[in-house]
Amino acid sequence: MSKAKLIDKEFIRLAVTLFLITAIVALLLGAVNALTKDKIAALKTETQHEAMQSVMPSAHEFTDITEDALAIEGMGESVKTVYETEHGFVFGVTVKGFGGDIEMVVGVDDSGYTTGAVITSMSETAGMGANASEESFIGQFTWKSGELEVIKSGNPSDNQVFAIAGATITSNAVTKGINDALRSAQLLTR
Amino acid sequence: MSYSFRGGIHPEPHKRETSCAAIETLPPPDEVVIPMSMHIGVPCEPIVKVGDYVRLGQKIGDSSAFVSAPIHASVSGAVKRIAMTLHPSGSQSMAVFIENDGKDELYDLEPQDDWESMSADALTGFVREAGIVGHGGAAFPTQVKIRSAIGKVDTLIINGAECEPYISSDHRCMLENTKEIVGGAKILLKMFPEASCLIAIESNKPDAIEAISKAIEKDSRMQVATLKTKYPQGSEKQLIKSVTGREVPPGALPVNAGCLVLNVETTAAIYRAIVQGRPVVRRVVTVAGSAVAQPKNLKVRVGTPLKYLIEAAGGFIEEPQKIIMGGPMMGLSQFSLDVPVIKGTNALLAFAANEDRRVEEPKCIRCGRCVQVCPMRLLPTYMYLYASKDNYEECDRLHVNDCMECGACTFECPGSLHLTQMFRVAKGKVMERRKK
Amino acid sequence: MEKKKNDLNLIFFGIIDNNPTLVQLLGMCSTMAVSTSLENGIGMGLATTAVLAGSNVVISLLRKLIPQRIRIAAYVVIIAGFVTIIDLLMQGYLPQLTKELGIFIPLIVVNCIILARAEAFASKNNVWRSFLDGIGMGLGFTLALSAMAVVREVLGSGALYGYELFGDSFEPVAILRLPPGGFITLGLLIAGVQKLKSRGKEDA
Amino acid sequence: MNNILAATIALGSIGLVLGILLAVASKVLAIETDERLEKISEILPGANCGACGFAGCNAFASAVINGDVSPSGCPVGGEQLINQISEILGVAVDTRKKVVAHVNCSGGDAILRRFQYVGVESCYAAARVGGGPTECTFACLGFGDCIKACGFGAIRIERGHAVVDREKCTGCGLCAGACPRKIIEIIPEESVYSVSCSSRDRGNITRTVCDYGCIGCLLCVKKCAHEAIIVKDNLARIDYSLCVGCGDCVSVCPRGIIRVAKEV
Amino acid sequence: MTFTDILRLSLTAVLIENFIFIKFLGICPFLGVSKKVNTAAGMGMAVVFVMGVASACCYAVNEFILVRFGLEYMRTLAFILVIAALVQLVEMFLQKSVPALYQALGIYLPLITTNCAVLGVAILNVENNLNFIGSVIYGVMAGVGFMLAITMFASVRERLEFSDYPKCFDGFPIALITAALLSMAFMGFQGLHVW
Amino acid sequence: MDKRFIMTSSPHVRSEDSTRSIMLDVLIAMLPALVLSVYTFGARAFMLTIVAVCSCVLFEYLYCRLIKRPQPVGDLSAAVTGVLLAYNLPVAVPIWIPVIGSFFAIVIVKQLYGGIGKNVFNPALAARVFLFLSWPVHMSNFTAPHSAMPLLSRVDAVVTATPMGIVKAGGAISGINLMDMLLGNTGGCIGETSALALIAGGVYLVARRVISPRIPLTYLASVAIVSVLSPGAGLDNLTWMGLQLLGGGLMLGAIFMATDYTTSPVTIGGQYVYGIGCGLLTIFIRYFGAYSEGVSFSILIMNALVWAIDMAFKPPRYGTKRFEKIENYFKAKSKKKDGESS
Ligand SMILES: Cc1cc2nc3c(=O)[nH]c(=O)nc-3n(C[C@H](O)[C@H](O)[C@H](O)COP(=O)(O)O)c2cc1C
Ligand SMILES: Cc1cc2nc3c(=O)[nH]c(=O)nc-3n(C[C@H](O)[C@H](O)[C@H](O)COP(=O)(O)O)c2cc1C
Ligand SMILES: Cc1cc2nc3c(=O)[nH]c(=O)nc-3n(C[C@H](O)[C@H](O)[C@H](O)COP(=O)(O)O)c2cc1C
Ligand SMILES: Cc1cc2nc3c(=O)[nH]c(=O)nc-3n(C[C@H](O)[C@H](O)[C@H](O)CO)c2cc1C
Ligand code: SF4
Ligand code: SF4
Ligand code: SF4
Ligand code: SF4
Ligand code: FES
Repeated sequence: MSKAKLIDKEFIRLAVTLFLITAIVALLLGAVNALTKDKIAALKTETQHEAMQSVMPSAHEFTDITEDALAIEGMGESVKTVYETEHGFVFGVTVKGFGGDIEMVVGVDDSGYTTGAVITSMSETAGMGANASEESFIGQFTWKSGELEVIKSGNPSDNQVFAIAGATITSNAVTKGINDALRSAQLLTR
Repeated sequence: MSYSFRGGIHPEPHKRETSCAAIETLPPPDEVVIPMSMHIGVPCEPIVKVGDYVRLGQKIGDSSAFVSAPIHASVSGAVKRIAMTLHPSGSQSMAVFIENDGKDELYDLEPQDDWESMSADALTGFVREAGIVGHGGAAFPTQVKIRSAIGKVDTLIINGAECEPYISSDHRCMLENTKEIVGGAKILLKMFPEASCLIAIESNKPDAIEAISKAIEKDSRMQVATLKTKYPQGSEKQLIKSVTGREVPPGALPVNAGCLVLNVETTAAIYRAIVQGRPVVRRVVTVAGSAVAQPKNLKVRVGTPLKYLIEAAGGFIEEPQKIIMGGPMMGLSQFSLDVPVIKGTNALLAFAANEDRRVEEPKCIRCGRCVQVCPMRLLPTYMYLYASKDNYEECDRLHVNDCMECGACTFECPGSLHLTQMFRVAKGKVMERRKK
Repeated sequence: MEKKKNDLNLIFFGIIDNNPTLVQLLGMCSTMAVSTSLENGIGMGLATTAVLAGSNVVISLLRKLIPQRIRIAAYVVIIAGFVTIIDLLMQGYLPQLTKELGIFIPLIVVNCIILARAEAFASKNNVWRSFLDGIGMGLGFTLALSAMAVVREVLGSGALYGYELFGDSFEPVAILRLPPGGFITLGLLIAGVQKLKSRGKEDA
Repeated sequence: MNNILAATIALGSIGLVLGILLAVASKVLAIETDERLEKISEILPGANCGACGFAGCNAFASAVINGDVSPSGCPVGGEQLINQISEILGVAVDTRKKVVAHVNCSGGDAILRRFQYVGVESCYAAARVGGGPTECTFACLGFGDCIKACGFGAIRIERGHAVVDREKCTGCGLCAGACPRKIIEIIPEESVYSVSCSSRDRGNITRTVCDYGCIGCLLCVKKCAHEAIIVKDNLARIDYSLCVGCGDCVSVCPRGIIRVAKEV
Repeated sequence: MTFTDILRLSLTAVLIENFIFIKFLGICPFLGVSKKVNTAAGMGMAVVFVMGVASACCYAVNEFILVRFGLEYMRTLAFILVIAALVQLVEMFLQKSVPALYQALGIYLPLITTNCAVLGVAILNVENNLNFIGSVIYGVMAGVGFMLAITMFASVRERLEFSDYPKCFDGFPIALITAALLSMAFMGFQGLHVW
Repeated sequence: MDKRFIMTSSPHVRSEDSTRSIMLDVLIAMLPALVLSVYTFGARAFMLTIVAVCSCVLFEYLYCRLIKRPQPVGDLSAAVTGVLLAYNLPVAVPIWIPVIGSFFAIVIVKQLYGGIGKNVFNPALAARVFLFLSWPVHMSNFTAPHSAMPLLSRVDAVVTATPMGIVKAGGAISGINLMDMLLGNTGGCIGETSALALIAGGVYLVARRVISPRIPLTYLASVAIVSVLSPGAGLDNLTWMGLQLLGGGLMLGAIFMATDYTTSPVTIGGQYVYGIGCGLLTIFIRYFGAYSEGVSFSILIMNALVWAIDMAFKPPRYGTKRFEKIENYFKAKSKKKDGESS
């Protein structure tokens, strides 16, 4: 087949049509993106703020001190972000759960007590690890301090929490995250 | 150590009642019905006419086809009728009806006293003239079998396994006709000078083993092989495997494994034909089964309707449900007692109870027993599934045609499936497919 | 008038007779993946409906202009465009739902229903009919998703549209929220539809 | 605005490049294909959904062309598609006269049984046990091997013997091949009368075992003005090339087996 | 990429997050082309191949065009375009140059364009921040997981022909129930931790 | 009365065994485990077993009535499923658990596929996994031996670690006693704790020729070999192997569940491969999985491969060379031996 024949009318029609369609669609998308971009970004910070607010309802101002904080020796390894507030710190923590990463936000006040914790994202098994976000489990992590421990039965002491039945791995992971936050808060207040 | 093969089953033998009882001779009936098809191969044409007088042993039917065996009168008397009649196979077949004059006028062949100096070919000719067919069940013309084996065989196996339950006719023959069996074997060894002869007997017949061993003591070319007692030890391929370790390739014949297998009574028949000049007109039949009053072994004339055998065995003690010609594993069920004994008939059974455990709805539970017991190493449960979906291509791929219809799988099946029958169907359909 | 009525029937055709999920058996992945709750199901269903209607309309408009040989590529681009628009809008206005549906929003592109309708219907029919077909098929998809989601949410979480239905004594069948639950529910649902259809046939 | 421009250009050029690539490829790599294949592929839904059991529409199309599957195999396309495909394939409009299957047995439950058969539930299998349980060895066994063979659901068992539904029957003859007793005959659909018996037994035997069977009495032969009936081997047969459908024979048959086939 | 990383990625893709049984990607061909083991295996092979190549191409497009120009939001469009063209190119190429391979794989290729699994793997690669090698490994291994699932499933489906289910379960329903049971068995691989 | 004879194709006799007699044997073989279980866990174990058996039988009966199939209840296979399902439950589960499990096992897994012989997956095991995935809390609520359980009322979480659970959690190995595990004096499901009782049942089944020892032995052997070669938890090789063999549902699975006729291969070679496959998968899941038990999952996965295995390991065709060669080799060898000994 000769080169000359290769580039014929049909050929141009194909290439150009595809180009036109793609370009027009891209143009439109660019426009839509321009419209929604800010909104999405705003939404992102808003959700984040909401989560932080919910673990430390008394606070109003959150300052990002992640960079400085993470430079401190002995910071909990799972701590990813740190915000300072008027009453303490809010940590963004990511731990390895059963089915993947568990992301949570944990508040610790100046006296070294947790003010609350929420799970913002996880991929644990429904009916098992996924129950971690239920109040009956995550609620246990309010007003705790020191090094926390998971138990399966018996009477919990102050620094003990009940495991989720059938999901010890998840329970341990969440507890590890909280412990990391508590330890980091200690370092920061010192 | 006794010889064996993989697979097989151990059915209840039911041989005790008959194996100790000496063979009784049943007087010929007033009329015999001699079908012109008593062997595998081409049926014979009658060579007598209605009204002819025939003598005992006179040839009354023959065929020019290679795979065939002539047929002889089993009584003396007048030919009354030549007509289609019911054959044990269930189909209609030509038969010669002879009115017995009770005189048993002989029409013997010439005894061949000098057989030792005769050629194998000539001897085989006498085997044919005597109308010998396999007595082991399949009734294949023995002459054909011998002819095609000459020069190709190093092992001659005389089959005294008699592995089917209930039957003891071969067993009794081995005890009572020892001389004829060994004599027949000697004739065969003459025809196969380079072969040695093994007389294979299941371990549950110690008296037969002893009798035969004693009779062949001095012959270095003969030997008794004791087989493990299990079904289907007597089947050609399994027997060859047991005693020689050779497997007959798929679709091939025993000669391909260097063997010739003949039933003990077939061997005796060869002796009788050549040394005594007697064609096949009698045979020993075991009459047994739960509905039979006095189970026994009877020597009967070929062509005797079954009802005479039952009568001789004391009739029925219970209403029979099922009548079987042959063994319970391979035999054919019958719906009429008017059909005659033929050359291949080795037993007549009558069952009163539901001995084959028929159930309303057979169901495979995939227990795998059929696979474990199949002596041909087939996969009966899968073949059944495919066959029941009419997928004969897949059946062929699973080698359904290797199935010898021994019935071992069906015997074992706790789900009461009709496995063997399904394979019979499948084999037929596969052959039809291949022809296309 | 007659014709108009016919056209509107297209919608019911898609919802019932020719339901893309339960009858045509297309778009299985998202059906099973996102039907763990009614909210997700409806969200996904409507998003897909929007894409379906949009792409059907555009493809129908352009059906004479697109060369045969690259038609699939062209359709795919158009569909992808709509999907991205929906995706961006949802990210902006329904962040929680977007997170729940995750990767399955972009995957609307490859939902076989959409391409199938583009090929089988929009490329051969006028704009209005294509639009109705898109709406019908989309609603059919939504309906199937919702049906599944109701079963899975009620039994699997003891709730409907997020509202708790039963007291504490109800112990939800968690497996319904897991992948096996998706397969089972869809299997039983389609079996049910087939049963109904065959019964309808026998009656007739 | 910059961003939008970047988007347009970037994506546009991806589209352009791919478009060119595809265009070039389709030229360079072009190969001969069956014209019909392309045509059929074109009218197929193109969803490549796999619902037909083939790997995509093209695979289905080639299967149709090879005759491995009927055009109705695509569940998505509907009737219109089937017609279109048939058109492309040029499936000739059948000009032959329509034929249908007819079961030549009226016995069924009315035939005496020789024994109780137990075993594989198929005619083929039953026929091989003792020659079959029916006293008449030509009779329909009623296990329905023909039903299994018929792909159109045209056969059913009625009063113990098989009956063909002429509406559904396509005359493909598969049933006739499956019947072990070879009693299914393919006859012109317009033929109304048939001797629904296959027994070649002598009349006196037939009379004792079956209420219906043909006894070879020759009354119909004598009655037929068109010499369309002959009796051979004790069995009457209609020669359909001669039969004019007058129905004269019906009334003379003492066994009442020359009947309107549809009513049998 | 250490060996452990590769192992982890592979096991994740094949067993823990099996595309079919756990992630619900590629169900249409899974249900559609699993009536016979041979066809299923062919389809599986084709998917492995395409998913590997698509992972590589999409990685390139993402890295060198989308990220560079800040066009991440165009991901879906760009990827599907690349995949569609790719599949078509591969098909044409095979048909012309390696007819034997085309005979084996070719007929499955068109089906793959509209298979969630391929676009899914491309998107997941980006979401999981995999580098080039990681993307390709994940792509291939996810394909292997698909192949494993579909061939296993096909071998069970061949058996279903002999099962005796109510008529309304004919076809997809019984296949789906079977897939559910298989998926239950695969749940046993959840939380696998070999590394 | 009907005087006509019955005609069938040969053979005309059959062995005594029927589906029913086989299932009865299995039920008998499972008794020792039940007795020991009642001794260890109290009457609630018995009660749950009865509930499971009754509901299995009832569901089978109802389903077959509903779709107008001949009643299979008499073959006792549903009862076997019921017992095995109960054996796979912790003794503290609420009473509705076995009922729902029975429904899933009998209706969805077994009868939907056509009943006995037709199902692809092991009904009892599939039901166990179903229950575990649905109500993990109940299904991992194990009680210590001899902790008196109420017969009928609700049991709140009690939770003892099973031996396998302890190992998985890296817990105190000292709490594990192989003798206790042999006798069933540990936490676990109703029927799985006493290896001894299960082995006794297995021996009975083998002696009655209901099962062949091929699958159980290859299953156990492959677990044994891998575990003895790669011990863990600081134990010596043999103790670790003992722990793996006696712990969890392995004995129950290997003897009673991997051998289920319908869902295991019928070819001899296939049975070896199946046993080894189950063993390796079990060890794999136990070593690397999150869940301490691998038996149910591995058997279910192997269930899916049964036909493929059977077809791949068909016995060699009779009379083909390959087999003959091997056989002749052994024959020659054994002949040589015979010669030497005489
Ligand atoms: C399918 C499946 C899903 C699981 N999901 C989780 C989970 O989400 N979180 C978890 O901690 N463990 C999960 N597991 C692990 C087991 O439940 C494991 O036995 C448990 O974590 C041990 O805790 P236990 O000591 O409370 O039984 C899962 C196991 C399986 C088989
Ligand atoms: C067509 C045909 C040809 C045969 N040819 C021979 C033969 O040449 N030599 C031989 O020994 N047997 C021959 N046989 C007999 C078979 O090997 C076998 O002995 C016979 O079928 C009976 O075997 P059975 O009692 O094991 O069923 C032949 C059989 C058939 C059906
Ligand atoms: C399953 C089966 C079992 C058999 N059992 C015997 C038997 O016990 N005794 C016997 O002589 N022949 C038996 N035969 C027939 C033999 O295979 C073979 O045909 C016969 O021994 C050859 O000798 P013949 O031609 O003299 O009959 C059996 C055949 C089959 C297929
Ligand atoms: C040796 C043996 C083991 C069995 N094991 C099981 C089992 O593990 N689970 C089960 O549901 N049924 C079992 N059964 C009962 C029955 O075979 C089972 O329900 C079939 O799967 C039904 O098709 C067993 C039966 C036998 C004979
Ligand atoms: S012996 Fe019967 S029940 Fe067992 S596998 Fe074979 S056919 Fe099935
Ligand atoms: S009848 Fe056929 S399949 Fe059955 S055991 Fe005998 S040889 Fe094997
Ligand atoms: S098989 Fe063919 S000829 Fe026979 S009834 Fe059916 S359609 Fe008619
Ligand atoms: S017509 Fe033939 S195949 Fe049909 S039921 Fe009668 S005997 Fe059987
Ligand atoms: S919807 Fe996922 S492959 Fe069709």
